[in-house]
Amino acid sequence: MISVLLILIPLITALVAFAMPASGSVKNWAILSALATLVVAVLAAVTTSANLLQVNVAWLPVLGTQFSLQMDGMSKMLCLLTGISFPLIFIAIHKQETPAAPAFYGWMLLSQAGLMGVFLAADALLFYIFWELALIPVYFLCSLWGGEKRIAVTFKFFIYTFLGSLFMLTGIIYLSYHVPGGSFAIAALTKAALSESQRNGLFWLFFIAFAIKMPLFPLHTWQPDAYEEAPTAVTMVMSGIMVKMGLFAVVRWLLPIFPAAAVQFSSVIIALAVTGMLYASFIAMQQNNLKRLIAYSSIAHIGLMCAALFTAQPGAYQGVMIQMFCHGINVIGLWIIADAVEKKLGTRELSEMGGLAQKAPVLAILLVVMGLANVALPLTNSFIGEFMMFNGLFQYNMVWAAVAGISIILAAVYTLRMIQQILYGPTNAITENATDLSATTRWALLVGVILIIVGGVFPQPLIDLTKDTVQALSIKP
Amino acid sequence: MPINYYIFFCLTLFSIGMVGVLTRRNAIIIFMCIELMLNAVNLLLVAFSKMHNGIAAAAANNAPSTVGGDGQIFVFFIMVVAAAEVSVGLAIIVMMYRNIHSVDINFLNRLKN
Amino acid sequence: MNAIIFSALLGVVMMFSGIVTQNKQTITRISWVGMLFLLIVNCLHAYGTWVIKVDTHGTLHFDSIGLIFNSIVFFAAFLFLILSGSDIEKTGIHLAEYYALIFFVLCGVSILTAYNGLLMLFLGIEIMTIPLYILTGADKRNLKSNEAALKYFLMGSFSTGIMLMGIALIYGATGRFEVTGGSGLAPSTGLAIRPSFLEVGGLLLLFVSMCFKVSAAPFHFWTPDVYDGAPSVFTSYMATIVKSAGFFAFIKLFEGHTIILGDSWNLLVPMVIFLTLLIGNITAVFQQSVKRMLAYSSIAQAGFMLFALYGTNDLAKEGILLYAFSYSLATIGIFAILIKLKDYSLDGFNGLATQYPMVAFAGTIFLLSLAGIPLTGGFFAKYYMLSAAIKAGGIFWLVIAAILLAAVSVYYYFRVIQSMYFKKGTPEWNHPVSKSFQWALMAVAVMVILIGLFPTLLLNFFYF
Amino acid sequence: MIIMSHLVFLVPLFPLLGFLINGLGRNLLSKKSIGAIGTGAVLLSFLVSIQLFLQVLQGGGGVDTLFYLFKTPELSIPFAFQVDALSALFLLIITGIGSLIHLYSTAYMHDESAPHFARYFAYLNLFVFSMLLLVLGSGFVIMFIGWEGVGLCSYLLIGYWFTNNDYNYAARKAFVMNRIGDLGFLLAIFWIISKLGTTEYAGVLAGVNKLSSSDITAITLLLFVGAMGKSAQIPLYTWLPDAMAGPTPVSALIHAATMVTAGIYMIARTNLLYTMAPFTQSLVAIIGLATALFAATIALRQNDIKKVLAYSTVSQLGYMFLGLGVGAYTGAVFHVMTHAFFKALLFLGAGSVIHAMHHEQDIRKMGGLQKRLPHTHLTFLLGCLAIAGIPPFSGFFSKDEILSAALQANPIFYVLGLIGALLTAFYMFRLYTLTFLGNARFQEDPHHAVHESPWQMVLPLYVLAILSVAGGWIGIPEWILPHAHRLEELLQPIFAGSVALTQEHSHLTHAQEWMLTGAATLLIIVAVIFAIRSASKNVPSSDPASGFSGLLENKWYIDELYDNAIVKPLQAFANLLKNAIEKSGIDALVNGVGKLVHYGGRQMRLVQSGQVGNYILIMVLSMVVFLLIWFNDSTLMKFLHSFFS
Amino acid sequence: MRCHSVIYDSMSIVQILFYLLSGLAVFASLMVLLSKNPVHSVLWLIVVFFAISGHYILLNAQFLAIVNLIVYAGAIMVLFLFVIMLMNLNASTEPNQHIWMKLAGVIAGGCFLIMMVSLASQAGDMATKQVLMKDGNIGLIKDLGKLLFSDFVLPFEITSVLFLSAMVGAVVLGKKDKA
Repeated sequence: MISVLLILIPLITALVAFAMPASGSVKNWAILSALATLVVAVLAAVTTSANLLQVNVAWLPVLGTQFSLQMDGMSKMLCLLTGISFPLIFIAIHKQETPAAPAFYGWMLLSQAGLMGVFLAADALLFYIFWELALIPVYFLCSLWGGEKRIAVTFKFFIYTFLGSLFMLTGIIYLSYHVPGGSFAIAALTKAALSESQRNGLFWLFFIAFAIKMPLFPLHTWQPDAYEEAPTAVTMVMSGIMVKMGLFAVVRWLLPIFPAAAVQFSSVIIALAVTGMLYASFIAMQQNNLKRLIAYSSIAHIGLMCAALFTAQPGAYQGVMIQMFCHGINVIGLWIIADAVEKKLGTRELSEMGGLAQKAPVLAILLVVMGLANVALPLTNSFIGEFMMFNGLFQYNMVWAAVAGISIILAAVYTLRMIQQILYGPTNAITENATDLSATTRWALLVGVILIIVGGVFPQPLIDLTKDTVQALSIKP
Repeated sequence: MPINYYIFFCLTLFSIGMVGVLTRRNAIIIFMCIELMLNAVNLLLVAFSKMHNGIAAAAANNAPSTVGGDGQIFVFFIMVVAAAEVSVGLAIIVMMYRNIHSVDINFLNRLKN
Repeated sequence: MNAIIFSALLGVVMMFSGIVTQNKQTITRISWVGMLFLLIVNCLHAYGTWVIKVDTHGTLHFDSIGLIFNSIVFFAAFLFLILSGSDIEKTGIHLAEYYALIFFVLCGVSILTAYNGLLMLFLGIEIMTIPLYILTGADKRNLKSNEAALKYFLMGSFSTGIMLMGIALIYGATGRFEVTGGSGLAPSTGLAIRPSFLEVGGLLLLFVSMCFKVSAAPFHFWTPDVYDGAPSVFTSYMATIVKSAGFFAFIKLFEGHTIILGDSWNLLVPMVIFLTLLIGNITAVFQQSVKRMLAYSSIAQAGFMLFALYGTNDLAKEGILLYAFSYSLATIGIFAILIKLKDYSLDGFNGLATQYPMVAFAGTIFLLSLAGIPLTGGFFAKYYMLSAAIKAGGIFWLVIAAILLAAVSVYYYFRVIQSMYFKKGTPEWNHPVSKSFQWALMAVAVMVILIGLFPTLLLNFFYF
Repeated sequence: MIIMSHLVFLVPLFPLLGFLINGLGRNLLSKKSIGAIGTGAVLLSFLVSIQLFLQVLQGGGGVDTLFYLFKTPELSIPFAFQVDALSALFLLIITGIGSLIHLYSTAYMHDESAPHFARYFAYLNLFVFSMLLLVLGSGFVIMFIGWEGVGLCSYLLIGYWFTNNDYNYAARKAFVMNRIGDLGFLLAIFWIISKLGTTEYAGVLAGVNKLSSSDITAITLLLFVGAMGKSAQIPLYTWLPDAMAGPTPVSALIHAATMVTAGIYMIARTNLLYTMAPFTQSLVAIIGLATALFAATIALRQNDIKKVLAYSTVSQLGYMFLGLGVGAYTGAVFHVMTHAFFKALLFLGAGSVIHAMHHEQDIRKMGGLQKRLPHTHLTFLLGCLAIAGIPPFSGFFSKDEILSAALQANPIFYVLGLIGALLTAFYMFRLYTLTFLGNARFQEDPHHAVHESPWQMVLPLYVLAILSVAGGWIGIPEWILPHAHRLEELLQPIFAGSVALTQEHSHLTHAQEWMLTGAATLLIIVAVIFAIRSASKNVPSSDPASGFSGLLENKWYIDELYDNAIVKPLQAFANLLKNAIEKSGIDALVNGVGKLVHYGGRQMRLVQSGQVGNYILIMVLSMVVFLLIWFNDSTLMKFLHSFFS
Repeated sequence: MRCHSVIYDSMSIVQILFYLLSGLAVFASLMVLLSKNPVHSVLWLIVVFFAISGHYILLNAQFLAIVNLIVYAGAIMVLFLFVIMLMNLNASTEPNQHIWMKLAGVIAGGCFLIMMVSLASQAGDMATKQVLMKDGNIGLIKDLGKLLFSDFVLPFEITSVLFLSAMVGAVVLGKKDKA
């Protein structure tokens, strides 16, 4: 039953938030709700009794779909990530005044509910519905509180992803008609009787939807614009959690349902993913816009995870599990700082910055730590994950691994460049009278830093948490 | 009389009506052509009704049968409907004439694209 | 039977109500009461509790799905009257007559849901359309309205001619006024008995004329002009109630009677569906007037409903019910807002959200439903249609095309949402937006969401 | 031994604590306490290291697993420390020299404000911590962690004065070049995992027979790439001279004594693999030799005191790789140790000079400092003698061991190596002469007199001087004094495997050894004298030299070459992707679809001409089409067949 | 057998009449299209209706023949005539449809005719069917009346709705509203 709470708490609190007066109170309300969700998520993560986590309620028996949630290790982890991220974000932006705050927080919480649903749903149709439910609030958030080009950009993003999910819907329906008894439950879908051509077609229908969400090269072009135009809080949600939806979906749905196709097309997808890694890294190298830089680096990281998912290496799966969580934390941390920098300097052009380290030492330290986590330096949380993934990739095909490895170097190049442009060198007119981070932001980031270090030194808990998912994947049919 | 003759004849009338609808610009003429089409249909129906009646009669060796009567009833209904349509249609045409003093359908181009 | 009789009677009643009172309010109220009464009566028939027995000599045949559909349509009509009643008052002076015609149309609708044989089909369609010609031209001073009326009338009667020719040919071949479609033939061989070519021709012509009635491409041309020209109130009535009825009749007519057409049927229908979706969606993209955009979108929606014609399985039947309901609700709702606006162009909606948040919210729900976003009725409607098509099999390419075009539809629906929420401005209103109206809208919106959550609520009628 | 293995974790712990305390308390602590904490931390771990070393001498040692970095069914990485002769030796070098340099820094950096002072010591401690991880790790992954850790610290310390962007570029250059090496290292690790499923040295050495020779070659090559990056070998050496941007003590500790020798440590660790991969070994030797000569030539014409030392470091590292390449592992490690002593000494001496000259680094503006800085002068001279390889200073022994091994491997190696040694002697004494001898070439301003440095700086100089004089005596070769090579005995367990594998060369007789060495020493002394005389006669002018010497002054234009051949093209490529492919390629395509739909709508709505005639015409035509479709349909044909037959 | 002879006896006259009426109808209907003056078109259309009534009589459908004359030729056409007079449309008022449009219309109609005719001519089952010409009395008022008020009483009733709405329509559209 816990899993229902994960959806209900944000949902109800969101509705309340919409109705609340436009005063500071709504912020605290949102933080309260997010913390409550976090508590539940933690409980869910530690609990082991299945019937506490599983929910099966008859919903539309006519269609053979039912409201069924279940949590495996990965869902637990991602719910935990979602649970942690939202309080962090809310705390980080607590000081900023948002116009029409009630609506803002309402939408935010709604999107949280949708995300939770995505990570929990064990029924394909339900999954699809949550998939969209997570998208709509983001659409409104971006279009209402975003940058100046927000409407067009968000619209592109929305239609792009919506198209993808429609493909998925078709796939789901088609699949469910080839299931004896026409059910939507995961277990049933894996038993679908398909000819090879049908199987391959469906595989791509699903994969395109997920690839757009990740986003995977060359379907990524919505992302930098969206990240740049969206309000940073939303960008954090998108890059921290939403992109994980794609990876999650691959693990939860694609691989179990089409194991054979996954193997058959692994080379194509890995080729795409690795190309994307280098492509994004190169662009990030020349990126002068802070937000776009982070966006592209995120594309590169996701590319690695996607590639690792199709290596069919247990180690790689494990790496992806860890990295999904850690990347979420790191990238949110990076966005918090990027936001702070932009708020302080009023620009996101790297060329106009410099010397911030003298004005804001704390910011400098935190940014450096985040940056190092971004280049997967050992003893930061992303090292273990990337190590495992690269290792898996190497076992799959050492040439691809070597090529992908170049992105490690490039990551160092663009991240250090970013750090230098922002922090080092002499101050200039813009950075002259910049101030250091606000207390709340510091606290939010401190949590992130702690998670980064702990995750880098002792990731075992994460591994134990997600072991079952990896085992389930590794069993070859 | 072979039924085909009637079929061809009625189809011809029907098509002529159709061509009229396509080639004339005067709303009233067009409307008349539509009436022409309807009449073609009527005649065809009657012919068919008589055909079926004849077949039935032949089957029941010329005991007079009511088979095929429904065809002519249908024609009757068509006429009824046509009458109603005409009253409404003419009302519309007149209304339009009041406004633009023309019944030329090519002037109906405010609504397009 | 109840529905037919009482709708006719209520028509008369409304006609005379105009003589009894001059107060528009009262007339509207009367219409509400009458509509409610009609709905109840029909439901009574549906549940078989109270039926006026009339020997129809097999010209009519009442089955549960038809009656359910009837009640759904009546319910939609009721909502229509509630939401737009005040706007009908503004249309012209012949208020009572408008209501009378509206009820006559409903009479035609209830004939179409129960007809048995082509004669009643013909009569039903005529009874349904002729009042519409008039309603379309109701705004006499308005040239657009005149033009729309004349176009509608000319093309409508032309298609009637086509239909009659079809009927005649079928009668000639079979000697009966029914579509058997060679249902006597064994589907396997397809040709156990020789098919009559006349019947084939007749079926094709009938198909064409029905396509015209439901505005399926390439016989859709009247739709945008008529919907655009007609007084908005009646546009919404036409686009929802009438269109759904037409669909029902269409499907009822051809269901299982197409063997004679052989494989060409499986080529024709997908072709028509594709054209309808394509033209409807693509053309809607560029429209500046929301009213016209909705006209095109109604064509697009028709394309989706046509899926039910292809895959005539139980899913399709349920689907068409669901679709008719959710589509009608959404369209009536969005029109109810549109009618009150002064400027029908997209900019007319600018800043609606800040002015009337409730209205904007409801409107958003309606648009989402039209776009088929989950948690709104529109999603499950589309879902059913797609599943029906997929289940029937054979046209997966069409499903994909439909998906792509659905994404396009999101584009133009969301443009309205954008102007409501993201653009600055204050809409100007022709008619005042009353509190009660807002609440009514909200109620409808909630209904749409409810259907989106539990489509079975509606479909459970079906399994009573 | 049990007792020992539980002490190990203390060694890296103290610097870590020092890092944390200094890092977090940067705004609270006073400079005094900061310095005390920084130095103390390293000193403490030095004491523990001595303790460990003694136990190793008594045959102690072993692996102590603290916890598991991660544990999965396929692979588990223990966080374990391995103490044996090699690591213990390096522990002593790192912590010993480390603590000296910390002490030195307390004085050298005293101008810095407290927070930055603390930052400096935090970084330094963090470096020591990482270096200790690198050395202590019981497997490749832990080594890699330390490996990247030291890279980070060197990045932070090179860019310590972060307001100067040139320094930042130097720092970035160092980090990125190291990363290139790291990638090689990482791939090697993956390769090992894929073949052996473990990353522990013990496991690898045990399973070495399972590896095919090609595997071994590949692994060793990849590892060597890592070593190239870290130890600044051709072609990845250019970062080291630039790294002189950092404070001088940093150069002494990181870029002379410890970090840059990590590559040698790594190869020494995996010596068995290298011995089994002759191809790699010869490659290592060649690259080492080439680097040694190349860097030496550049050093001949450098006028920045630190640059000279930097290139000499590169060149000395080349020697060490030559040693490794020719299988003289002990010699290489030996040279690491002695080099650590005298190069640290030289750098600190240079630092003392710079300190005294108020951050003047150009030797053309020095001279005649021997009176003003007597202690510095003396120790520096000793350092020079040591690096020049003049007996009985430490450099002589280590270098001699490498050269004799080279001779056995290949006489050409020996000759070239000897030339390198001569060059070394030459440029070192050129440096010495220009700095200390002759008369002053700078105006002394009365306020800041050029004065000898405080005791915190002088003390380390003397300690290191003693070490660089006597450090070599633990490795006295066979032909001078039998069984005096303590170091070889000490390291014998580490290299036993390789020694067993290497077939015996034809050993030179002691007489030949005497002759060769004598001759070599003679040549070196000649070089030294020549250097002193030429340097004291004509001081290099400040205007850019032409011809060959100009080529040398500009370091063979290697930096420019890299810049134009690699960096610029890559940036151009990235720009191409960013602007051409991304903007007007992929994204344009995506938007194009949208535009297409829009255009389609625009066109398609023209069909809606508004003319009833056209509408009906289209209807009729499509009716005809429908009929046609039906006619083409097979049912017709079928029927006709069934009808006419 | 006997029925065959019946047809045989009376074939000649009937056939002559058939061809006569048909020719007249086709000619007249063509004239409807071709005559410039609307009034003439109306008159020609009336001719067509008369011809068709003739066919009805030929087919022994007297009731329909009469109704056709009364309703169409009488009421409806008079209505048309009346409207045209009211608008005093004459040849000059209607400009010519564009030539291409005319051509296209003719071609389209022609194609349609060809398709339908070929369809019908290939309808094998119709090839041999004969139409019972003057015999058979289903067309008589008595029988039709019976049928109309027994089986088709409901549709008959329902048509009243049609007329009601038509009436209302006339009111709504025709009545001049003060505004």
